[in-house]
Amino acid sequence: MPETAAAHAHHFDDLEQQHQASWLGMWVFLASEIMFFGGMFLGYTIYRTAYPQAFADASNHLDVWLGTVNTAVLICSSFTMALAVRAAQLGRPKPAILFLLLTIVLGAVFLAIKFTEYYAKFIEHLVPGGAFVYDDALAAAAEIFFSFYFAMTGMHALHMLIGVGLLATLIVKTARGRFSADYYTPVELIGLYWHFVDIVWIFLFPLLYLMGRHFG
Amino acid sequence: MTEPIAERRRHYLNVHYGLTSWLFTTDHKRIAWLYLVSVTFFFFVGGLFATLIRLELLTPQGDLVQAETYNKLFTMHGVTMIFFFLIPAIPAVLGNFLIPMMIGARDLAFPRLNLASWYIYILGGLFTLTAAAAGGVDTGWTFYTPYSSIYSNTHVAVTVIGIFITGFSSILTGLNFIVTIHTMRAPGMTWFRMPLFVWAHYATSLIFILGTPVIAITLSLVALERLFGLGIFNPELGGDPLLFQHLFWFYSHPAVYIMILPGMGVISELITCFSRKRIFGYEFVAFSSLAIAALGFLVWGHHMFVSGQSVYASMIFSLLSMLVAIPSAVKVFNWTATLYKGSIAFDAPMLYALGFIGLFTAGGLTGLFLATLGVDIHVHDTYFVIAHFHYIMVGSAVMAYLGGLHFWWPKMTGRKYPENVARLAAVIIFLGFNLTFFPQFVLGYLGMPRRYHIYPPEFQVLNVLSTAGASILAVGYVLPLVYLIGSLRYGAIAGMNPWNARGLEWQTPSPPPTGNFDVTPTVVEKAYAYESLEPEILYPPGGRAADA
Amino acid sequence: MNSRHIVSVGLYTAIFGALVLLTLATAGVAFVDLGGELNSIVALTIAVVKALLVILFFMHVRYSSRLTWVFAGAGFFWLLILLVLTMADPLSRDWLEAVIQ
Amino acid sequence: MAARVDALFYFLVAVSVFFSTLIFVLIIVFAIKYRRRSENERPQAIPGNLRLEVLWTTIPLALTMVMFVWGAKVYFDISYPPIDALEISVVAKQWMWKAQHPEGQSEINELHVPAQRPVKLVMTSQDVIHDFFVPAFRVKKDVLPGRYTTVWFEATRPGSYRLFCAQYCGTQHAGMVGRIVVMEPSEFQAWLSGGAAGVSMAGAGETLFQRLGCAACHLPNGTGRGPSLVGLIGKKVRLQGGGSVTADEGYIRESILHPQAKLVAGYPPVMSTFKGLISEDGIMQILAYLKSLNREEGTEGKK
Repeated sequence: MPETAAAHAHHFDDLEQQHQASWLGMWVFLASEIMFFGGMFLGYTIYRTAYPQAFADASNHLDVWLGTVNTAVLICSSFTMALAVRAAQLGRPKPAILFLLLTIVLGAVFLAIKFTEYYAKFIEHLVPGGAFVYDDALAAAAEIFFSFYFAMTGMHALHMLIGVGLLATLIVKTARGRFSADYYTPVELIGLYWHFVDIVWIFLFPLLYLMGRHFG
Repeated sequence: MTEPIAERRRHYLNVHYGLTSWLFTTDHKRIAWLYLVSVTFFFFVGGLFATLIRLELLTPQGDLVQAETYNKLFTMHGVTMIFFFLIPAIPAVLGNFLIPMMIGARDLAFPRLNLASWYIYILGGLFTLTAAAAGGVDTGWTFYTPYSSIYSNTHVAVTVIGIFITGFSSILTGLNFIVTIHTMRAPGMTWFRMPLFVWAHYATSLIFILGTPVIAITLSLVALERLFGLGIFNPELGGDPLLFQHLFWFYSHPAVYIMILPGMGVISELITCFSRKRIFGYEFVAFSSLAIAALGFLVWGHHMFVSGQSVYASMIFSLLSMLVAIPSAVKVFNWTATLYKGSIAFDAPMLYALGFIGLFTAGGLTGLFLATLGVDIHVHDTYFVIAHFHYIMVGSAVMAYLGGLHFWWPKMTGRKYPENVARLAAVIIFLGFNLTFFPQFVLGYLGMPRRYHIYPPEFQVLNVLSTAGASILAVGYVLPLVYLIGSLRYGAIAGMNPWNARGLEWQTPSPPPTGNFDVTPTVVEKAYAYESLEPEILYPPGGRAADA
Repeated sequence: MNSRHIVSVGLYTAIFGALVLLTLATAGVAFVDLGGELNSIVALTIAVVKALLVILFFMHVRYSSRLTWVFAGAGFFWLLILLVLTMADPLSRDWLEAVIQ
Repeated sequence: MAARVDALFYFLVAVSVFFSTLIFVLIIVFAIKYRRRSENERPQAIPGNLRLEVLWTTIPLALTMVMFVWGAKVYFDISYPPIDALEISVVAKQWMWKAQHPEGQSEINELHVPAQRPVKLVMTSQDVIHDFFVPAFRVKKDVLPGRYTTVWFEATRPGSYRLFCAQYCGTQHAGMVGRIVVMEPSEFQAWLSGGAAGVSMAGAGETLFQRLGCAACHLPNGTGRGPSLVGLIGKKVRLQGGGSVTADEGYIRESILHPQAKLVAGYPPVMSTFKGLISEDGIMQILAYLKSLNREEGTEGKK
């Protein structure tokens, strides 16, 4: 039997079947994730239709430059992730590790900027709940906006944190030589997950940061 | 009497012993047992709540429990029965055990994920049980805002976190089934040769993965609102009280099909086996499962006809709801036609199957009352609704679950259950069920609202009838618990194929070996080839291993 | 399922460049009042294009089997069902009053 | 209306009984006729029949479409209050029903209405979602916080009918019940004029309108800092930043509590919220007052 480092699990016929199953499984999971975020996108849509001015006004309280920078950071991280998968496909562990590290760093930068923004909102009393202060008669609907802001970006940040953790395990595994040009499925799948998180942000950015700018 | 041969043969039950061999198993058959034990536990916990509810309703006054206790009882009854019993029951027990075997695979695609699903389910269950033990929750299983998000003083957050966690167990199970069915079918097992049980589970899995995440995010938003003061559903801020209902029913209506579709899959297996006939209209039955799953996502607004939803949206939802009736009717007609010119035997599983068709017909037709706009206004949120969904979820889904459990019991354990007692239990359950829930249709039409622990005296006679039925039903449910456990020790050895059934799961020994098949079978014919004496399956050179 | 397609560094870089440009474009155009809901439409169109680029190239869907397309599409399609059928309610709530008057 | 709901209900019962009987009889006949007589029986396979499949797809489809159209018609009429209906305000709260008549009488957990006259209830909730359900009239409607919903009925016979809260609303949900007392029109008039009715709703609303200082800005001739409210209810209003909205009860309520949410075009955003300063009953009274202004304007216009 041609035993390599990449032996397939006993219940599969071969490595190809195992790879197909994992690939499909990840896509099914991502379809599920779309619906998870979808519930919040629906709520956002309903309230933005009901309170367009309050949403525009509240949106202008976000820092559009930090938002844009963060979008760019996340796109860079998707790029490095794609290159990491490519290195893994070609069976080159060293560049793979490098690109995975870069992806983690970019992810960390994103989270750092995000938490700076959260902190600023905390100082400005824009966190919903008892301490919410909004010096405008639009306060009520603005509080709804910030509820969505924190719920959506919070869930997104949580996904980022999980992603960073997964990437760290990939680095360890790559360094230990677990992957080869024949078997790199985990790198590929976590790459899919990372790109998905990027896509969520691609929609959050205009919906949260940009919708009211032309009034400002 | 006990033949030692079966004991000597290695199978999935005797390959390892000890608690850890169960808690760390990745064998789908053993995981099915983990689920079987846990859902049985939750079924009897939920049943206990139901017993107390029915006892309280014997009299119009609230003389057994206080109002707040009663409200917690029906909430906990709904939460346990729906999220911890009905949703996992058939898929996670029978589906887990059978899907790999039915398609000729050695396991599910992701065995460790499968085990993780069970642990996640248990973790969610612990959260919810903790909430129950700490004083319970009183929002109703529907958790309508703003009552759940602002006004209730009970343990809402812990409960919804429990449901949130359990939701991931559903998603992962669905994911596992979909991938397994797509990638792990044995040679020759084309889509149109698959048993309808597998089709039904495929449709169910689609609902798992596309619906469950919506309830997960919705309930976590309610938890965030309670814990951190987020204001997403808060009407004080201008929050729309109907938003929660839309999100909730987007999942919770399809969830009804999560409960009933796998049951329909079971019934297709039982009807064919005990009438020795191919299923009438295989393609129609298969596609009706997918149609029910897909249409099921388009009809949630019929829970909101009196909620203040737009009249026009209600009309769209009513029209779409009517359409779900069609694939359901198609199934019933095809099952009935399968009986025609068959060779019908009345073993206990068949009694459950025939009972299922009757109760599902009644439950489905009364569903039309609720989809019809003008009538729903009157019967909405009354006992008519309670009766209707118990006909579907208990009358149909639980009957199918019990029928399936009896049918595959010999495969799971290698033992037979006592046939006559089982037939008696099936009849008791059928009669008890109808006595419990039929009076509730009348109560609802007369106007008795649901979730009332005190009620006007004119409703008492029907409530007493219902409680009397419930006590019969309770006996019917305890009986199988006793004799099935007993059969583990005293049951007769079953043999490979005690029912002379078709389907790959019957072509491997009972209980099956760890990898299900000693040699991967090659399928050469459609499902349910009951007209031939022996099933036709090709095995590659080397042949199949001798069975017990 | 997915072919073991290896995308060239050049193509990845081009996609990356396009994504950055689109990000700058969407941020820039947001400050211009296009009138009515046009701002939202432009912003969302750009977001959809960006998402498609990521899905097709970074996530290799362009080189993958039809089944991958189906499941990638199913998530978005179901999201559309959720959005459209729910929005049908608040958007038509006032119609009845309009008919009465 | 109740008779129309019942007619539809009995149609559904008839369809259900027919199909249940059909299925039950078929199952029983097949089960007996084709019972297994020997262990070696191997019946012929019948893979299916396209004609039958088409038949039992189209017949249920046709029947359900009848149900849909018929049901939608009834629902539509239940949702449309007649214009000449007697209007009564209802405020629900945990766990009681408060009703106020235009003439000023208010009642708790009881509602007196005349027979043979359409009655329209405008309802809102102070806390959670409730539901106004009178089984005898076949009407039911959720009562929502932050929104107005309406329900209407026309009682045919005098008597006392049960009122239930049908949407679970907390601990004493089952105690949130009451009765609808239907009286002969003449008796109802007597009931209205008897007792210490005092001020009419519109009158109470006018007092509030003055006391809260609304009148200072909302001058009737439109020259004030706020728009004139005379003849406003039911009109289309142009909004700041484009778009328009029908000034219904919900819009007025929103404008009192969240004044800047939908500003009328041409007026500065200077009004502050009256949240906490006015109760749901108070808003209902203001609404009654504004509606009375509508009527006055209407009669003046005719003159």
